[in-house]
Amino acid sequence: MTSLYDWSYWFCEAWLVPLLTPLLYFQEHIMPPFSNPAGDLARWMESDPGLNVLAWTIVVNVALMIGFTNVIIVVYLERKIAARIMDRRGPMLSFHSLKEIANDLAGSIPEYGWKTTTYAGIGILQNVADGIKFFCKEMIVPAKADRLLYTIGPVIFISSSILLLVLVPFSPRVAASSAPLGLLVVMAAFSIAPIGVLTTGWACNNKYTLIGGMRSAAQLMAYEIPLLLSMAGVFLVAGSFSPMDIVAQQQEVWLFGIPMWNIIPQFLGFIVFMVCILAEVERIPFDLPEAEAELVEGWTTEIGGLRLGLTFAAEYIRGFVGAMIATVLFLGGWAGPFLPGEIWFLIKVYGILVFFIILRWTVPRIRTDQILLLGWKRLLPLSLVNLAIAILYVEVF
Amino acid sequence: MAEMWIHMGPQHPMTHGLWNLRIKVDGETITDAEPELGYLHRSVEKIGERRKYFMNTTLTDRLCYASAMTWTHCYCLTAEELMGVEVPPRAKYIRTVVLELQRIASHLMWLASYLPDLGLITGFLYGMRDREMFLNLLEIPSGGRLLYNYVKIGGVKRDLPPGFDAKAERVMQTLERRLKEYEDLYDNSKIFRMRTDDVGCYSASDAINWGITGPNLRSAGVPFDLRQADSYDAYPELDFTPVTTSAGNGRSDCFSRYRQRIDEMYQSMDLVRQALVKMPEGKVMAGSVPVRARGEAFRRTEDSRGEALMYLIGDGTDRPYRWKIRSPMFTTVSAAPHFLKGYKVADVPAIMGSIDMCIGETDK
Amino acid sequence: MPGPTETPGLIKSIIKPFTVTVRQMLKSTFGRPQTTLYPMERRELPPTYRGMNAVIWDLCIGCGICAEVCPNRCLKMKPETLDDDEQARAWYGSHLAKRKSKPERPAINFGHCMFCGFCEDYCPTGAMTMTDFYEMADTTREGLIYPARSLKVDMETLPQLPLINYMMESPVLYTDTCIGCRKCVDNCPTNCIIMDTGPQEREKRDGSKHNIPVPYFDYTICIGCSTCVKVCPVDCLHMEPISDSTSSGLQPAEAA
Amino acid sequence: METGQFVQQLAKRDGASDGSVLRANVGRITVTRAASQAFFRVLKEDFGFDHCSLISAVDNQTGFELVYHFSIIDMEGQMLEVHVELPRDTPTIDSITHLWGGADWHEREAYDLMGIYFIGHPDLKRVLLPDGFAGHPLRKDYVYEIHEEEW
Repeated sequence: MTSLYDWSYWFCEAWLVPLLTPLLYFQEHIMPPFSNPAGDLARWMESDPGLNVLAWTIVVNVALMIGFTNVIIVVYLERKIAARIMDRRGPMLSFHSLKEIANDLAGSIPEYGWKTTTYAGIGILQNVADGIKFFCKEMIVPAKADRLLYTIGPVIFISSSILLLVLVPFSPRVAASSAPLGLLVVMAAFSIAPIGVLTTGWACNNKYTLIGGMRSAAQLMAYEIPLLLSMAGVFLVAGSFSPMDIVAQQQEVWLFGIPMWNIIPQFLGFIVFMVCILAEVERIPFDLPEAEAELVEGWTTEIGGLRLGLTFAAEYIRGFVGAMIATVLFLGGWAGPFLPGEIWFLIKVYGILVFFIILRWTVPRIRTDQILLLGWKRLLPLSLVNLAIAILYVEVF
Repeated sequence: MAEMWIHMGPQHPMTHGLWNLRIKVDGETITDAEPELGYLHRSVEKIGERRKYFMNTTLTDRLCYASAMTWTHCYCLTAEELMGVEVPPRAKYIRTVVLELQRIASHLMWLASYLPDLGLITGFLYGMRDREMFLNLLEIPSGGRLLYNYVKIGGVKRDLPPGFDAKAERVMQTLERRLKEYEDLYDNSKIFRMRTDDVGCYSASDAINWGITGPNLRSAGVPFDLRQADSYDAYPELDFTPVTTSAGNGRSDCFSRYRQRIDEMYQSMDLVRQALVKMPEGKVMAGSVPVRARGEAFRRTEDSRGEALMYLIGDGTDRPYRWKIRSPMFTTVSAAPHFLKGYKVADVPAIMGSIDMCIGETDK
Repeated sequence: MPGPTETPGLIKSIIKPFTVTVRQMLKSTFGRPQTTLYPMERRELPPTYRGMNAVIWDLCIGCGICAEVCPNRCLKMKPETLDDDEQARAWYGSHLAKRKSKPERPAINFGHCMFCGFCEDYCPTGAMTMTDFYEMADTTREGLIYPARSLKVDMETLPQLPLINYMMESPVLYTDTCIGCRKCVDNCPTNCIIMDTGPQEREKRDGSKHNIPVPYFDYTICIGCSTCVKVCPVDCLHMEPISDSTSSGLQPAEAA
Repeated sequence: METGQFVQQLAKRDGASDGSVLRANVGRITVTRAASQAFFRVLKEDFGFDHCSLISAVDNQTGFELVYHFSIIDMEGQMLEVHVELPRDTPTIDSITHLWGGADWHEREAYDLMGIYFIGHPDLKRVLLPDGFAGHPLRKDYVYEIHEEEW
């Protein structure tokens, strides 16, 4: 058992895992990375399988860096916005406050003098502290858990989430892959994660995690269909699955000086898509798999240490990618005046994320039967209606 | 999925204290439930038999940490009945003021703990923020923020300082403004209504049979308020009628229980204003309070959570011979299986939160 | 089933909550949030605040009422040696010198204290006070035990307070069992007892009869601490409510 | 109905005695154990006492005493205190759970802490103390230790 534990431990901890996963599953479909800015280099790297692995290693590392940088920013935003909504300050410790604290500890500030000085910062160190905490925690496997599945479950969740980042382009210049099926592959990668959730929920041998896993599966099944149907409207209009084509198509039609991004003709589809992507990334009105009021922490109840930290990070990455897809599909992607495309893309993505955050701290969580009812009885017909509108739109323009 | 028992507690976000709710679920539907108590049992009644009468106010403070003032007041009222002490009129009015302020603070504490149960943590911070104002207010005469030890046998600890009514008025105006905001945030919120409407229903007759009292009973449309039915302190001289809400057909659901407590906060503010205006001058403590007592006495008061009843027997020494506490939540929790059956697992926090559990008084 | 207030429309019910939270977000971003930065900012405490205890030693008479009323028994009277200056400044200094036992001062185990304020309420001289100091956390349990001298505070001008009997009880004597041992007089913290001739006659060894001395109580300065009852070797004293006791304090056995 | 009136009427019943009025709207009555069940049934069905406030068990050293507090849920707030004496060696009485559902846990608590056995109670087990607990702590003859910490 020890050897298995060691193997699984390293399997989960090693950075290699998220690096290798896309290689194993999508080697056939990968396109040369750096396709636009360094076409020759990419073509050269593609020519040799060994170089191909090297290229992908670089790509995934860059994607990881981008992903985790964004996670840190989103978590910071979430903390601060949540705090301001709740009429409090949020984390207030920062780099420049460290100096003041050090002075305080050294006793250079006279007694009672600290009442007048303030070492309040903007609180960016809180995320660093959280990260260090997750790194320092022990990895505990519950005594009666299924060790293999217990360790693999979070890995599936985390690695499939990181895979998502590779598949969505930031702009034509910053893109790692252009798989033939485009955004459909993203959706396929999105639906890998619930397998990990269900596996973990079952493997933990805990009733709360089991219910959380079951809820995740039910929720996924209810929301996958309207999600894809609402995307189908956009695919229909663009005539392609590729994000490049979709963004390019949205710039074609202009109305009264504003571009007809898909949000305008397919507003219904946008609403359905946003609700479904919220359910897909399990954020608060739909975060039933980890409803902390009744299921303690849902399917993550028994996970600890770095696994938990990476799971949290992966959830934020999924939210980030969800916002990216929404931007590509409905908000014109990287198109925008004056600023570079990447900046525009990030502005739009962060706009959606801020909306997600405000939503999370404004509404309660809905119930299991209600979420399924909403998915099957409301969103599915609405997405069909949206599809009809899209067909009409294609016919008219 | 086969039926299985789930232990919610003793350490669980739903419990608001230390107790255990075992639920039997079929998939996500509850088919049976069984509350288990005793994790916080401190044997207050037995400890009270070893302490002098006046010392027991520290124990009654700790019966319910969210509503310390009302419990201490109930004990003092009973002890005064036992000893035959007449409380000066000003003390009666001061008691009324602090009791109603405590009731508002307790209901705000409930509001704060209820919203996280539904998944909205913002509500927790909002409720706590508003409760803070009332704690600051109660801190002025008593010196404590949570456990006041302010009401004493024969009166109150000290007089209200000058300027208290202005401060109270300012705080109450702020709360009224905030309650209007909450109407938008909760009453007018689609998801809040989805979670609370028609959840955890029970009828008025069932509630009476199960011994449910207080806001939980009034939310089924029964106008039963011990401040009038068995009046005490300055309440007979104040002008008010019990507020009731109902989910229709004499039933109570989570939303009507929510609405009931919000309405009671408005009523309590009205009572505080009335009492502050009518407050007479004079002493705040009875001249002579006996230390020993013989005989038996009971009084019941309208606690923030329902009917609080204390029964004291004295045998002529300075310590009670027998002290029995009726906790409103004790009986309400015993009825929990009846109104949990048939709802979903996700409704358990919504229902158990809506009846305002306080495990301190329940476990005694 | 319609609720008590009517169910709002769909669009309104989705948008309304955001008006509250977004307004609050803007308000606390550009204004001042409700919370305080604790170590840097502190809230103002009312003068009634019940924080750490402090004892004005010059006023303390060592009666032990605070230890008596402490519900947690976390306050104990510990014998202390007073230096000459303290002896001179003590309110009942002259009497303290007369007392045979060592003077006692309260020491508190704050690990058990619940800050109920009874010791402050029932102190007959106002020596026991509660300050607004509350940062007492310690890493050890022993660190929370505060010896009597560490609670001592000095005041520039001493308030001349009347002695108040908060205990609502006073000692009453059964004269027939009193042996006139004077222990109550020696131990009374307020010096409210004097010995004088009592009604009880007793035969001496040489055959002569005389009335043995019994304690007389000055109830105007009695604080009801029941020290005399505790030290009485023959249980001839007991406590009774103030209203029942006569002004002389001398109670015949038949009436009791 | 006036408090004095119905206390008089109830006091005339079999096994009932000592009817008195404690204060406004509050009556007090003593019932024997044998007559208690019929008495409570009349109280609930004919006099409309629909709320069982409290069941307190008292250890009188010589025997036990059960004190029931019943009330009517209306604005009058009529209340009745019923005393039932139980012998020390057989502290049993018929359960009133089928009349007042709210009496359920009060009876369990009286069993738990005082050792009164309620015949006909559906689920008479300990409620506040753990199942394996020995003895009934609120009895006066319960032996317990007091830990006084020396410092």
